[in-house]
Amino acid sequence: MDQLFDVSLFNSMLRIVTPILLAALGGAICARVGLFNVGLEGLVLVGAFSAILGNHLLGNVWLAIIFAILCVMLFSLIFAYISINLRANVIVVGISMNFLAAGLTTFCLRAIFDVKGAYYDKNMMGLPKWDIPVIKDIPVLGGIVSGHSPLVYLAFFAAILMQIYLFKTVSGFRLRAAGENPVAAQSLGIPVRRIQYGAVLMSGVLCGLAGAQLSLGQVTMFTEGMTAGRGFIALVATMLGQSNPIGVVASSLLFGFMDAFSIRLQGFALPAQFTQMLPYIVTLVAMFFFKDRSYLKDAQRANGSSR
Amino acid sequence: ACSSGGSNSEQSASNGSSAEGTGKKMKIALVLPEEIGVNQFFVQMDEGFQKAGKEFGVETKTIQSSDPTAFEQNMRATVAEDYDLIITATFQAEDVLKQVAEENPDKSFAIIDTSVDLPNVRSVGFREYEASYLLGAAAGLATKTNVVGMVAAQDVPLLKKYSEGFKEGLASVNPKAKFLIGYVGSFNDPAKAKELALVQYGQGADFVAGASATSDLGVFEAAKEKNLYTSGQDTDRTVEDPDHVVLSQLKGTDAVAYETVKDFVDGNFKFGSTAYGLKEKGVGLTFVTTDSTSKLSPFIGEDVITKVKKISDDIIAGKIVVKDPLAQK
Amino acid sequence: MTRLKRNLFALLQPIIAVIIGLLAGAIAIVLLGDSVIDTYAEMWNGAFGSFYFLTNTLTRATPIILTGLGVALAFRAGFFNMGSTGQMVLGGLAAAITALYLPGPGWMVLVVSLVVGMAIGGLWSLFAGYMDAKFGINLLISTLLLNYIASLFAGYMVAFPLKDQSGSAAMAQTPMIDKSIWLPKLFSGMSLHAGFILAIVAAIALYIFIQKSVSGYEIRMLGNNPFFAAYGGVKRGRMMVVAMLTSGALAGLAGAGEVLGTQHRYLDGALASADYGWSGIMATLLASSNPLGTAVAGILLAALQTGAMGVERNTNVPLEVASVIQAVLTLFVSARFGYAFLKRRKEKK
Amino acid sequence: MTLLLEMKNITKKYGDFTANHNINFDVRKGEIHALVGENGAGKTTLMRMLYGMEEPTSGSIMINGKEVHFHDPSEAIRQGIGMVHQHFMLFPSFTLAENIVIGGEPKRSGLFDRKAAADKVNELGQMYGMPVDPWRKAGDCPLGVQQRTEILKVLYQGADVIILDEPTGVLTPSEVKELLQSIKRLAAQGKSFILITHKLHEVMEAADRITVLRDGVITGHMESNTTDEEKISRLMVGRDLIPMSRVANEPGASVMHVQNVTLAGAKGAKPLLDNVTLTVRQGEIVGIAGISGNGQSELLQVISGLVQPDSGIVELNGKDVTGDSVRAIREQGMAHIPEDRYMWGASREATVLDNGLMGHQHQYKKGGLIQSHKLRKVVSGWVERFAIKTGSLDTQAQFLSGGNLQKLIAAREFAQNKPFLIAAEPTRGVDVGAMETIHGELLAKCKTGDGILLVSSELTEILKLSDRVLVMYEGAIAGELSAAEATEEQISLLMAGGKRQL
Ligand SMILES: Nc1ncnc2c1ncn2[C@@H]1O[C@H](COP(=O)(O)OP(=O)(O)OP(=O)(O)O)[C@@H](O)[C@H]1O
Ligand SMILES: Nc1ncnc2c1ncn2[C@@H]1O[C@H](COP(=O)(O)OP(=O)(O)OP(=O)(O)O)[C@@H](O)[C@H]1O
Ligand SMILES: [Mg+2]
Ligand SMILES: [Mg+2]
Repeated sequence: MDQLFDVSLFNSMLRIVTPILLAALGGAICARVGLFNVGLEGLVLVGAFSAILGNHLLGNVWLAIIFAILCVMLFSLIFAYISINLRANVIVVGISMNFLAAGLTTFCLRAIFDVKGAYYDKNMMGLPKWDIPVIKDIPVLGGIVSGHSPLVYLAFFAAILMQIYLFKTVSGFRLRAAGENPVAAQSLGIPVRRIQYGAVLMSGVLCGLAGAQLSLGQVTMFTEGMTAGRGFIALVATMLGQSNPIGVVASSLLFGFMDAFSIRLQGFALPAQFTQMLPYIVTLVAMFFFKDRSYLKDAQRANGSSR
Repeated sequence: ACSSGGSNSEQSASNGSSAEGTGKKMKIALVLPEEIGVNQFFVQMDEGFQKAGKEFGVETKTIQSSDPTAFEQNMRATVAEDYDLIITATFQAEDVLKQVAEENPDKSFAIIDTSVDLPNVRSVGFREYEASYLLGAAAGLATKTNVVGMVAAQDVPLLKKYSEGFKEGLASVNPKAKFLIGYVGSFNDPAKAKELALVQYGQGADFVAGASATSDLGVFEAAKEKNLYTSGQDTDRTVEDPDHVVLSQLKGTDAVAYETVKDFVDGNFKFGSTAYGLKEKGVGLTFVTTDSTSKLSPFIGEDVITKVKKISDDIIAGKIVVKDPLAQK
Repeated sequence: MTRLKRNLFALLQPIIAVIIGLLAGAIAIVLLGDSVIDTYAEMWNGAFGSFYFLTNTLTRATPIILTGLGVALAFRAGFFNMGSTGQMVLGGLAAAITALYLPGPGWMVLVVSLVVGMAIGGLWSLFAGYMDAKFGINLLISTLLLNYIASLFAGYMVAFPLKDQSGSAAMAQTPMIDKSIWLPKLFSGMSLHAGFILAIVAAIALYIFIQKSVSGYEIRMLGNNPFFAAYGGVKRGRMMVVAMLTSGALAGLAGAGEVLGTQHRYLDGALASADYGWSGIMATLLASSNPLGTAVAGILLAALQTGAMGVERNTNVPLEVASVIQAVLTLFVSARFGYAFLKRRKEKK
Repeated sequence: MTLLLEMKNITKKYGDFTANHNINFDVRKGEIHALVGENGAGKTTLMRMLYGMEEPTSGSIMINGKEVHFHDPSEAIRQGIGMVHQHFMLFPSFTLAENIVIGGEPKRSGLFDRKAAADKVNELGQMYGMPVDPWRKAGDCPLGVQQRTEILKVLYQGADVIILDEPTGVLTPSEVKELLQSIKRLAAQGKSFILITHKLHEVMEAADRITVLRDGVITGHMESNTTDEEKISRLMVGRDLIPMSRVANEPGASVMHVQNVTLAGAKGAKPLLDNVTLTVRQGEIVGIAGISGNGQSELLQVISGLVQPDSGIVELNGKDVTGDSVRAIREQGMAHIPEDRYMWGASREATVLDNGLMGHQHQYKKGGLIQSHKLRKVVSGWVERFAIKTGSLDTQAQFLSGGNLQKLIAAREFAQNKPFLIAAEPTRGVDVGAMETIHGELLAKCKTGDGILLVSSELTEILKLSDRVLVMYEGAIAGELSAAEATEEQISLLMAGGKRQL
């Protein structure tokens, strides 16, 4: 059993969780303005690709991250425009965005790098691993917390920032207002659409970072469809965390832990399919404890007239 | 082209209709059951196919399929579009090929990487497990920690060709060695593959073989990061990082695709099945059966190579019989 | 305003959308330096160019329509069922097992297999519904998670206990189902099978059920406003059972139809990799959960996919680009052009 | 008195439909200007233009003699115009303070200073005599508090002209009194009010001037001291209303009986229903008065089967129906006009026809299908009889004005023809003409020997219709008064938790 629970398990959990957490935060901010973003998977994929492309073109990981952010923001504008201005069903738009991202990245891989399947350059530098000065020398904690890519720390920092933003600042307050009751917000002259755009762009930034962590932090390469469902897990984390940044951190950590754990469990008698199932089952079980009886509340919000 | 006058186009038209087949450019299709990007193996096959097309002046067309139903429709469509030869590949193509080839007995088909027993199908299979055996033996001889790992794509029968042969080879030279295997659950999730490799490293492995298609890149990165040794599949992957990717199991799908086109153009095309193993040089291992442009890693060392070469000879001579993991018990 | 005129206005919206979608796709093609006309011509040919291709399109539409109908009913009842993929996978697997191991005359085994596929798909879906009703577990999350669990479970079943031991035995798949149990093909030499008829019948039946029946009425009202439904004596629990069971059963039928009509065995990943579930959800949402509309939208989406395959086969435009065009088209088809304009029209008599 | 605000020749068209035609309307500093008219007359539309939510088709708006054009409510707010909407515009999960300061949040070092917001709200409440608990969630507050919050919000925004669109619809008499006093006080301090209401006695009590709208045009304009309620209602409806009166019936056997019903509240809180016992007999109307939030809603939910009581029994036509499903109870003989027409009474997206079917669905069932021809005929009949203004039977309910939807719901439940009817706030937000129709139907039903349980926050309604009046306070029946002894004072006293005095 000590083979199962060791420092590297938690260390690996933090790595695994980062892209999911970043994307889930992006999902949360969209959910907060009333846009349910099923397109996270696609946004992260575009982020992963453009991070590699940026690195290839600009030769600098930091510029590459900025490049990825810009690309995903641009991409998320499509989502915003079609669902906000053209009032299409957000879920259809999200699903289409996933298809679009898959096609687009594969095509660009071919058109720009002239390869199929994967782009890999052994000379390309990924994100550095940061050793945190004092912490790295603390026995167990150091092994877990230190030595990750900066985006790992940024993800958790972003969650805290977002928590503060949403619940402590005026602008975050108005953002929540726009999502809670858009008609009322509109009637107060709060620019609901502009806020929605802002949220979608913000989720673009976060998904760009998520993609960059995946393709420059965890590995240094791009392969087709390398998000492998992480965007959907992020969606689950968003909902399980009830769009609260801290809740999203908790649910992402739960999933990341179970995923890291299931990898370790593979050596033990269970068939791989069952160990791979574990994170999903545990997430499902977790919902018994973090349920929100939302259907009545949603219905009340949709139908109540208060007179 | 439009302005080049009527006589010209008239000529080519009459040419086409008069000389049934002889003057017409041959059309060959490679219909793949998946998207090329999913597997390095398809990329390699496509390269051999395209190369042959250029060299022998035939019109080639590679068609990818997004899913099994799309594959069936593509196969049927290529029949309808009257290709002279339709090549396909892998076990996934078997069902559809059987049906389509039976329904079109006067069309020519070829399948790579498995065998379909029909009079109008040429099949070329591989005995990868022989090469896996060599790889396993090399790993068993080279390991210092007596722990050896493998990261495979999925826990499906197909990949037993790699894992079982490897295990057998490993046990044959180093019965004490512990064998670890991890499954990614996907063919293109390098990040997860890397985590798996890191876990095996944590469990003491000093050699982790990659058998997870595109995800292998993640294994290679883990190797680079932790100074592990690893191996690749299909082509000589040692060139990518000779210090860590120390061996590569080879499978000549490009050569087979090339040969298939060549034989067809030359008129040497024969139906029936062949299986390529070590003996036929259809599969192999770098440094053992084939030279590599990269330098041999000291982790493996000449000694090991000599021993494995011996094993290879024994297999070719039939002294060692590697069990086909897919054969019925 | 006359009814005819109103209907024409309703038609106008998707037509404008398709036109804009095609224009957007055209820009994509031009940017890639290919011929717009040729590409679209191949797309059309691949989808509807001949009777053969038309049947191809309809074959592909079959599972999309069925999963789409399934979610349509659940959506109408206000249950966001995202689990059609998992329900389809288990339905397909169950149908395959029945077809393989149930003795008896072919036609009977076929019918039983379809029914078992529906039952298992329905129960899997109902399980999510039960957890929602009983424990307040958000249906949207649970169905998403159950997809993974179902796919992995089915993967295990065919990689181990049910694995095909015949032939090369290399694939994670069940053995081939006996020919006598296959869903009959509608035209010889073409892929279209009787599943399509089932899908169309299901669309019409579901339309009548939702629009004309009392239970359908109750389901609609429940989806619109659960308080109103409760007030009027509609039992949410009962309706949830009906809606989720039917919804999953239709997805299960989609899986069973693919297994018995197209693949003739359960092949690991075959049902999930084609994204029928997502396409079905999209078809439903495009049609605002109207069953007949879902069928039309399903055929449209299938046509986009088979059209893309035609483009891949016959032009230099690669599959990826075809899928880009497909995505762009769907994006714009979903958009509400002239929404404000149309809305005002509808509102004031 | 200076002219503060002037709307000149305002016309608003929706397609071919003219909602406002050539309207001239002005507000002076420090006055209360009442705007009255039937449902759908165009009052809200006119105000929405003033508040920047709609733009006039033609005409102009002047403030202090300068022409203004609003494209957005925030511009109107900046010009000192505030509006309390007919349907509340609150954020249920936010606190009252947050709801009030939104748009002008106090900040400290860049962050939202909630403490300061609460202080300001307290201060504002003190100043205007409308205290609220700033830390409570809006969604948890009674409607009266929500209403107050809406007004405080407008005051917080610094409005000089305050539009109140039907502010008293959900308030209890004492709350109404308080509200009217507050606005009079504020008017005296120099604020101007536009007051939209269907309750003419409120108009008479508070307004300085009155403008009457009918079908989008102004039909009258007067000083309040030169007119009376009848005159106004004639201008509104275009005819005289016949005053109706109740003829007392001899009540028969019990149709509905509630015995010792108790319903627990949240942990630690008082029970929602506290040992309630009451009976409704054939041919009588029992009125339940009380400040909203004192258990009336819960009582109705228990009787109609939506909620199971923790103890006690409910009998309908002599049969114990406790724990039965809503459907079983309805079939046993209950019809129900719910208190909130949008939440309980209708589906906004569904058509008039579908809304009419609810509760009748099993009567119009044949072979599992709906007999829509039969249904269509019946619903058309209701539309005619109750003069429901709707485009067609296939119009979505959300496009009906609230009053018309209310008539549809009432018609549907009258048509159930059940021996027992719950009528909760049956005329809320309904104009005087429609109110007359619904009251007439209630009395007629009672005359045929059916029992009616009437719940209303409108005391005049209770007094006008009931044979007996029960008052609820904190989940319990605080007292019972016969028609003869029930007076507004008596009831108000009981409602406020006082003891019955004879
Ligand atoms: N957005 C709109 N589009 C079309 N017609 C509208 C719109 N808004 C209002 N109307 C029409 O304008 C008329 C006046 O509506 P308004 O809301 O001003 O009535 P009201 O006097 O406030 O009625 P009530 O007493 O019911 O509140 C309505 O009958 C309606 O038909
Ligand atoms: N978007 C719209 N399109 C068409 N008509 C509308 C629209 N919005 C409101 N209306 C109309 O405006 C009128 C008044 O609407 P509103 O919502 O103000 O009703 P209400 O004030 O609740 O009615 P009541 O005073 O009877 O309670 C209705 O006749 C309704 O049909
Ligand atoms: Mg109004
Ligand atoms: Mg009104």
